[in-house]
Amino acid sequence: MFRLTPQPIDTGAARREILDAGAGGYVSFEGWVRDHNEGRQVTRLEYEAFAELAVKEGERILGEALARYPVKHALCVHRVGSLGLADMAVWVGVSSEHRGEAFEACRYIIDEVKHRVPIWKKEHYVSGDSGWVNCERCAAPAHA
Amino acid sequence: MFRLTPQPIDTGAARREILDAGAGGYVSFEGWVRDHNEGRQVTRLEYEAFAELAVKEGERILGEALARYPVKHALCVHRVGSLGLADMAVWVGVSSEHRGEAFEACRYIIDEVKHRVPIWKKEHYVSGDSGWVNCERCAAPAHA
Amino acid sequence: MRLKVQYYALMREQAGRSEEWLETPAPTPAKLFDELSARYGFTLAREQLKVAVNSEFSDWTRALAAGDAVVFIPPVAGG
Amino acid sequence: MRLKVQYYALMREQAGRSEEWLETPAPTPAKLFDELSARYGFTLAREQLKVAVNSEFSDWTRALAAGDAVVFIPPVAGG
Repeated sequence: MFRLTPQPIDTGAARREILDAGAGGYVSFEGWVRDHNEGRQVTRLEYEAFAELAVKEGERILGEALARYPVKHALCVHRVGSLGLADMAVWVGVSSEHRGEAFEACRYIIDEVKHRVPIWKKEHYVSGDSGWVNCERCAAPAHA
Repeated sequence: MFRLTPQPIDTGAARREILDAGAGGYVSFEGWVRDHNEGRQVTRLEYEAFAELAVKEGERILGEALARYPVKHALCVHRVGSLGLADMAVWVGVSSEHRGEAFEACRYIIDEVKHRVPIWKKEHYVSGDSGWVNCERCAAPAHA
Repeated sequence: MRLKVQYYALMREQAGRSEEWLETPAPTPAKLFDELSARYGFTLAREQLKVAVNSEFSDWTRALAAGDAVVFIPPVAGG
Repeated sequence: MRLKVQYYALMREQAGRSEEWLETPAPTPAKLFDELSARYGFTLAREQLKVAVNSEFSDWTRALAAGDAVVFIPPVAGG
């Protein structure tokens, strides 16, 4: 299941959703807001999602992971709204009978989520300006 | 750092030890007691460690991971004593600037810990008997 | 033809709105984008975007129908 | 020569003890293992084990010294 939330992600609750007595391994990934990106000092981030399609595409990715890797359960929660340094932006958890598949499925999910799910982030910098990540060149007509 | 504990692993506290405002990604692995192994129904496990060497070898593995992969922090906690189904036997956490290295380092650590650290587990089965994992053939002279 | 367009992220800032209903002769998302890009001065080229119609990814050449909801999707950056 | 031997897991069960001090003529861990295997009937062959001396992995052919602490390490199964 893929979820968006404007609240801090409750990893304990998310983890409990994918606990399974038949699973021997569990891998989770957390994406945190870094204090820097591409050489610039970041103070906070804003995440914005096209919610309806984000959930659809996120669910597709989880379905692909479950079909590709023999894992038990997979869950991804993505935060939206304003986040400060070290806040958690995304959480992925996978439980599996064997650990190899759990690592592979978890990595597949976060890689695909980052590339395919319509979520955007705007970085605010110490210098006072801001920019949409992956759109820097496009955002400034002078650079086009 | 590598630690052994007879108490349930406090993943929240362990995670806080490796939080880092310069890290953008965090990968963790948890090994849970499964209700079955190699076709037999398991009821509980006992973990036993050669503590002094286990900690030394665990620390070496973490040092190797930090040298091999450009990650920020790595920590492993292994439980010892009697564990029930779904209890957590081992926890590994890695924080990193980029997620790829965090996945690779975490996987390296758990793979090496399982192969090199002197910790043993005895499975107790529904049928009432028990066996040391990886020593089954050796444990029964009749099979030698 | 009357359509709904929703804007997100950079597109929202450049359009100055989150959504709008508009009357357009554009038969496809591609033509609609050209029309709106001329109006709002989008800095992203069409080749840098994806498009969704009625909350599902779509071809740029799909035939639009009255009442469709169109979203231009700039490069994503989740995680 | 007086040595300490510590036993873990299957070795502990088969030796019936966690540790012991013993007097031995064995010059190496390999010879010490053969001696103790004959005494306790270990079901693991030496090739299946590793050995530690003074809490560090060791060669089987290292020269033992009085006071050394030896541990025979059966196949591990952490995690």
